[in-house]
Amino acid sequence: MSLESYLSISALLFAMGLIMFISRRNSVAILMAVELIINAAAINFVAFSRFVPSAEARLDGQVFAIFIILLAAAEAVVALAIVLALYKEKKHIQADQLVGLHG
Amino acid sequence: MDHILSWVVFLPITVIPILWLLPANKAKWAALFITIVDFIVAIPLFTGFDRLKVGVDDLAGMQFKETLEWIPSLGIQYSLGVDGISITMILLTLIIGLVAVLASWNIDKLQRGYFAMFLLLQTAMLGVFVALDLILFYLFWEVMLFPMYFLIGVWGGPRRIYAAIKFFLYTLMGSVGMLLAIIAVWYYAPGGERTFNIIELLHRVQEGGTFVGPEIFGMPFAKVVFVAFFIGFAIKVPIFPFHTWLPDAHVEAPTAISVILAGVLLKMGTYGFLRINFPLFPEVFVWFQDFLVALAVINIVYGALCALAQSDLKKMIAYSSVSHMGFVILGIAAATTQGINGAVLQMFNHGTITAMLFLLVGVVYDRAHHRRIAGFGGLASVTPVYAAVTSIAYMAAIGLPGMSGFISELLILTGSFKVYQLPTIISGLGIIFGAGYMLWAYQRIFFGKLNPDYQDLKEINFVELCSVVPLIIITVYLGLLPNRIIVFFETSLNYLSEIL
Amino acid sequence: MTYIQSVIPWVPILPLFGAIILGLFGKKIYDTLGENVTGILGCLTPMISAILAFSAFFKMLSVETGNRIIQIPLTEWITVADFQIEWTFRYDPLSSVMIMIVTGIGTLIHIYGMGYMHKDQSFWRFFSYMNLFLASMLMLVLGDNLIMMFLGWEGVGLCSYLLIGFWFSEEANAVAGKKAFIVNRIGDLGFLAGMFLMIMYSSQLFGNVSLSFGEMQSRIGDLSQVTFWGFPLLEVIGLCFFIGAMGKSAQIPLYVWLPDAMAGPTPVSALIHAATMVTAGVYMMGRMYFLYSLAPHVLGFVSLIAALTCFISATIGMAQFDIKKVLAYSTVSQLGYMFLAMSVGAFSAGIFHLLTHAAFKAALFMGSGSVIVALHHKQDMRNMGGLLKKMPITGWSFIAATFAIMGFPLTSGFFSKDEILWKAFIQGSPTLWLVGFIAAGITSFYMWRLVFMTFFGENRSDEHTWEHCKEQPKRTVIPIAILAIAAITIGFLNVPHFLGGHSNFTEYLSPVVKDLSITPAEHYQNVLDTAQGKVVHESHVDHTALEWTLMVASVAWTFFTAFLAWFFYMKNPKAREYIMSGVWAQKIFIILYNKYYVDEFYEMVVLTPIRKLFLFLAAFDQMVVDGLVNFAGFLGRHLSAFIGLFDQNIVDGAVNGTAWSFQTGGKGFSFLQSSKIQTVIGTSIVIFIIVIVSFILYIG
Amino acid sequence: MEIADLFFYLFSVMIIGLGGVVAFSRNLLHSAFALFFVLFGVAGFYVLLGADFLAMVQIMVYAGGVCVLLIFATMLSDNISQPGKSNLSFQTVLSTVAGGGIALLLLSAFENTTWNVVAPGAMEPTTNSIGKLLLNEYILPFEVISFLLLAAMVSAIMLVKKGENS
Repeated sequence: MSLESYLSISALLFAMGLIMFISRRNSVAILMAVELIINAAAINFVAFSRFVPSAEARLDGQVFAIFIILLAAAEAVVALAIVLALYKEKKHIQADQLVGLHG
Repeated sequence: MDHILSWVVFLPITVIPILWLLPANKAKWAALFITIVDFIVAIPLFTGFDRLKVGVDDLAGMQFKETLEWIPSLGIQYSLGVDGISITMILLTLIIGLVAVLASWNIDKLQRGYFAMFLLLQTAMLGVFVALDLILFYLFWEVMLFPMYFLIGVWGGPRRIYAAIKFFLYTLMGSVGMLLAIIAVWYYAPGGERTFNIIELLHRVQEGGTFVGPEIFGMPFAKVVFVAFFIGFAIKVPIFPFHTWLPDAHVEAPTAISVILAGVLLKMGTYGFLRINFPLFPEVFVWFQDFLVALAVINIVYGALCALAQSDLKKMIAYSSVSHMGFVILGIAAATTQGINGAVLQMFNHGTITAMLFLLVGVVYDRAHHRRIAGFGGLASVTPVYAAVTSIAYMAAIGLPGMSGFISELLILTGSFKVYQLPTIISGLGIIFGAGYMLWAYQRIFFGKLNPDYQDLKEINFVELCSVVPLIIITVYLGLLPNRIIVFFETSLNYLSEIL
Repeated sequence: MTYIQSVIPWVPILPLFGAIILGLFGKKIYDTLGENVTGILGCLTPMISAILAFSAFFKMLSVETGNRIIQIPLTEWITVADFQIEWTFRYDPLSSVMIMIVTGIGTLIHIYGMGYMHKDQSFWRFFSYMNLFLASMLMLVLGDNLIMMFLGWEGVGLCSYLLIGFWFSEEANAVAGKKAFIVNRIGDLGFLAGMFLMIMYSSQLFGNVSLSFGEMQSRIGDLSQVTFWGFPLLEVIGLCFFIGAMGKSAQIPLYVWLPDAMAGPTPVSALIHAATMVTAGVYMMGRMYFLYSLAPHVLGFVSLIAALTCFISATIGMAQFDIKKVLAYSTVSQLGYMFLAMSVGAFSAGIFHLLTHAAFKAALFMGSGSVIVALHHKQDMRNMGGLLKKMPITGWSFIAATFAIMGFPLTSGFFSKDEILWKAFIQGSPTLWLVGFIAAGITSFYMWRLVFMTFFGENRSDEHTWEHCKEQPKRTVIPIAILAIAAITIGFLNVPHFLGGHSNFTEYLSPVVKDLSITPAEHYQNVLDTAQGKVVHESHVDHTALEWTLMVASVAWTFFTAFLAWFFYMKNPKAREYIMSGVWAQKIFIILYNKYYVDEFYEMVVLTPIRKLFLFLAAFDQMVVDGLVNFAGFLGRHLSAFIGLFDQNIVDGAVNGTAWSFQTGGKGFSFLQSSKIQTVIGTSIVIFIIVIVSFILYIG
Repeated sequence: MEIADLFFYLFSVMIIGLGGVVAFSRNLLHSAFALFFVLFGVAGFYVLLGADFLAMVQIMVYAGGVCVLLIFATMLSDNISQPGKSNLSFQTVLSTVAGGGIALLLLSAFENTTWNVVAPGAMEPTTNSIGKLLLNEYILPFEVISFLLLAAMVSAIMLVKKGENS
């Protein structure tokens, strides 16, 4: 398959992640949305690494993808820890009530 | 060990992180350890120093050179080097640093922070004396201010904040002027190609190059830049109108810091004169010379007279160092071989002697917690050893023959007598007043009836003694055989005096 | 020669070691080994150097007069470009005499000091300072160049400061010490100025300068042509050095410190303020006779000062009641004599009087010291008297020394003082001789007054002290006796021609110190003439008859004043009250007793203005200079405060106004302000899209 | 229509479909599980794109680790069944506009950019070359990542622990 097809799929996935991110009230859902977005980006990377012209940079995309995954993992861990801590504190994790930083 | 200078300069700060690993009261041992190591590392500097090389303005003459590209685009290099002028100053800084660590043995507040600042200060001071690049020189100059502000501001006496801020702003004002001057010198460097390297600039000036630049506020360019440099350094020396920060800074600073302040920091001003200010503008220096001698004489007599009137011992010694530094200026202003050699020797001697004076004040301050001369009395009967050591120190300060103070004052007065007869006689009065206030203070503290509440005053203890005794040995040794040290800087300074 | 060269450096260094050892470990030695051992240790080093000095002297005698000037270089001291000063000792007849005086009398006084300072708790400190004094005095005398002499010069000044203020628990002693040091320092400034002039001109003319006496002597000819500020150079240098001598040897303007120096222990007064230190000025002039012989005007000035000092201090001496004050003023007057001799070109006579004076004055001081100790430190003569019975040896040696100082025929004082009076008459001017003559009479009057009041007549001290007053132990008495004998006998060293001798002391000194046979002015004239090649005729007139008459006159006059003293103080004291009761006599006595109010005068003219000046300057420094800085700070603060205020209600007002308008308008967009993360992301992306789309459509 | 294209379409349907479930399902648990399978789809894509090692990593780390973690999180926070509809109609409008806009923008961008791509070469195993790559050129990010993970772990523990004793 050609490069565009992969890119378009990842664009759709990205859009869905974005929609979920904005519309969901539950913090955990938001995290899931983030996961989606991250995966969309990873797909792009791998797609480009596949079709990139220069020979020696062939695998760079994949290495980046690995790093993305690792980072996503780390991010998820921390985010969830926060969420759980908040949950213990406020007994709910509705994103729109968690407005401690409100100006 | 080709990068010896960099080692010597940056060794102290390497220990700073370790300070936080050690328990608080061990910090001072770490500081002591590193200053001793720094001293040992620097020894090849002095043994290997080639005395015959004149280094003032030819790059080949500079010894232990190190150059690294720092900011190539502007032509700024990290270049270090040593010649006659700065070798003794490095020795002085190392000695004073060692002694000051011993003097700050009973600092109990925030010890780690204190010694971190202290070591940073030590590096900055060493840096100033070895830097050959104007920007590097200016960098070390500013870095030196920063720890001093904290050392006075946090660990000082009652009015420390005021003194620290005054010290900081005063010197900063001076150094801002200096920065502008540096840029002016860089931009209008003679011979077209711009450089920050001091030695390169001096070389070009000797080749006949002059700083041609636009008029500033109607005054010729070279004069304005000279005066900008002069003010920057004069504040440090200090010279008459700019000296008021010194007594406050000394009175409020803890003992060890006023030892360093008087021992080394004051020498930076005169070092700046000799290294940058005067050789760069020889013809302006000739125009400025008479005014400088007048300033020097005022410094001597005014400082001595003010010292006579002080009731606080430390303030008195502060004013006495104003007077002694006046002698250094007199020596430089006369620009004869004896004058300048005497001036550099006096810089070294004044460093050691005044350090002794402040250490001894510290000893009595730690016990009696006040410094009013009138408050003491008859201490000699209670603490004979302390009285004996202080009498030697005071005699050295008066410039008694057989002590190093006399040699340098003799050289300066001989040198300046050749050019300015009357001012030298007047500054001779300075010596008499010097004898006056020193003896008057000594008598008020040690002789007379014993002040009742000091019966149980403890004798000078071992740590204090081993910080003062080496200085006494140096003073007496240089008094009898000054050539051991004169030979270091004689060739460079003879050349310098020919230029001026 | 090599013996001398190997021995001489040890003479000053030994006492120095003694001083250092006693200084550092004295306390321990004193506590552990007790007083005697410390005393012996203290006396040991001066004794050895005395032996060395005398042995070098006898060795010197065997050397023919030609090369008696021996230089002993050690190391280089200060070498900067054309300024080379070396550590070199110089041993020649003049310095041999001086070191014999210093070490000889010094050792005797050390032994005396052991007795005197008995049971004083800082016994060891006393000997360490005394040794240090001996070391620096020997350095002064043996130094080959001016800088080493100056080293000794300041060193003795320091030791006199330390020793005067030895019993520092009393404030008065410390003040006296400080006064001595500062007055000396003022003199030293003159000395320094002289040195700088010498350095400047001799390095200008000859390229390098080492200030050694030999070099100066060789260059003196050329230097005499040069002028400085219009005056001939040598005159100015001579004057400067003389100012230094005035400070050190207590001549008129700068003598005030010597009477107060009596606050120190008596051995100190004996050694320092009688025999050695105060003679430094005379030694310096003797050493640099070649300079002074070419500076007649300065010598004129010196003679004036010397005569004045001689006369005034003698008169003051008459009116003092404190035994040591009388001797102090007598020292000042005797120093006046020495400088009188110097001023008329009779350098060797001056040095000879220095020698004899050192002997009898030291004896007098030590005698008075043992009297004071016997009377438990009471120094007022008015409650002494009749001590001869109690203290025979001290008494009789005191009287012998008084004979010497009075100039009793065949005693040392007679030969030296008479020589000076004679030279003053021929080479000076008759008035100079007259002043000296009168002063000699007054000297013998107050000396005999002192003797009668203390040793004869009935005892005026209270019972308790009278019982306890007994002869001092051997250690204190024997040195006095030795010196008293010396005071009598050493006169024969320099018997003048007209009395049959051939003044071998002057011969001995001749290679180093050449006297002028004519008045300095004439001598200078001769030098100028020889310079222009004119022939100079040497006038040889025989004056023996004149010498005899003058000598007889002065002896008669001193006998008469001695008789007067005897008459007033012994025969019928009532006559004394009668004269004293006269109004005029009372006034004069008060003036004399208060030392012409010189101290008060100095206080008013010199000290208070300086005190006012520095108080003003300190205040000035505080107010004006600091004021300027603080004012800048003050200005800064207030400027910022003002700007703050200005900013507060004007600028701020405007801002608040606009802010208020936004406030209301912005309500609609308040959701923008909400912190919900999602809405923020959402809106930003929407805006992003709009921007990109518009970018593509319109620009792309 | 080779086999590869077939798999491509299969995986893309899987990703988009389950992506929609994740995004719009009421029940949080459903979306969690749906996400699990979406990750599988993405892994499939990686295989198609010749990144076999990456696919394995994706499955193990991402699907196995992170997704399970998410499921734990949803389990622990009890209000799973609470209706997920957005509280503000405005928000859904905003999200659709934003999402749709981005999608359209990207797709149109893809259409008219000329990719200078080369026909993909033969697939070869990438594991050891990725390994070599990781430890030579990308050593720094590799080290930093390890440090980062450690920091994340520590902070996670701290966050939770602090919650404990307050």
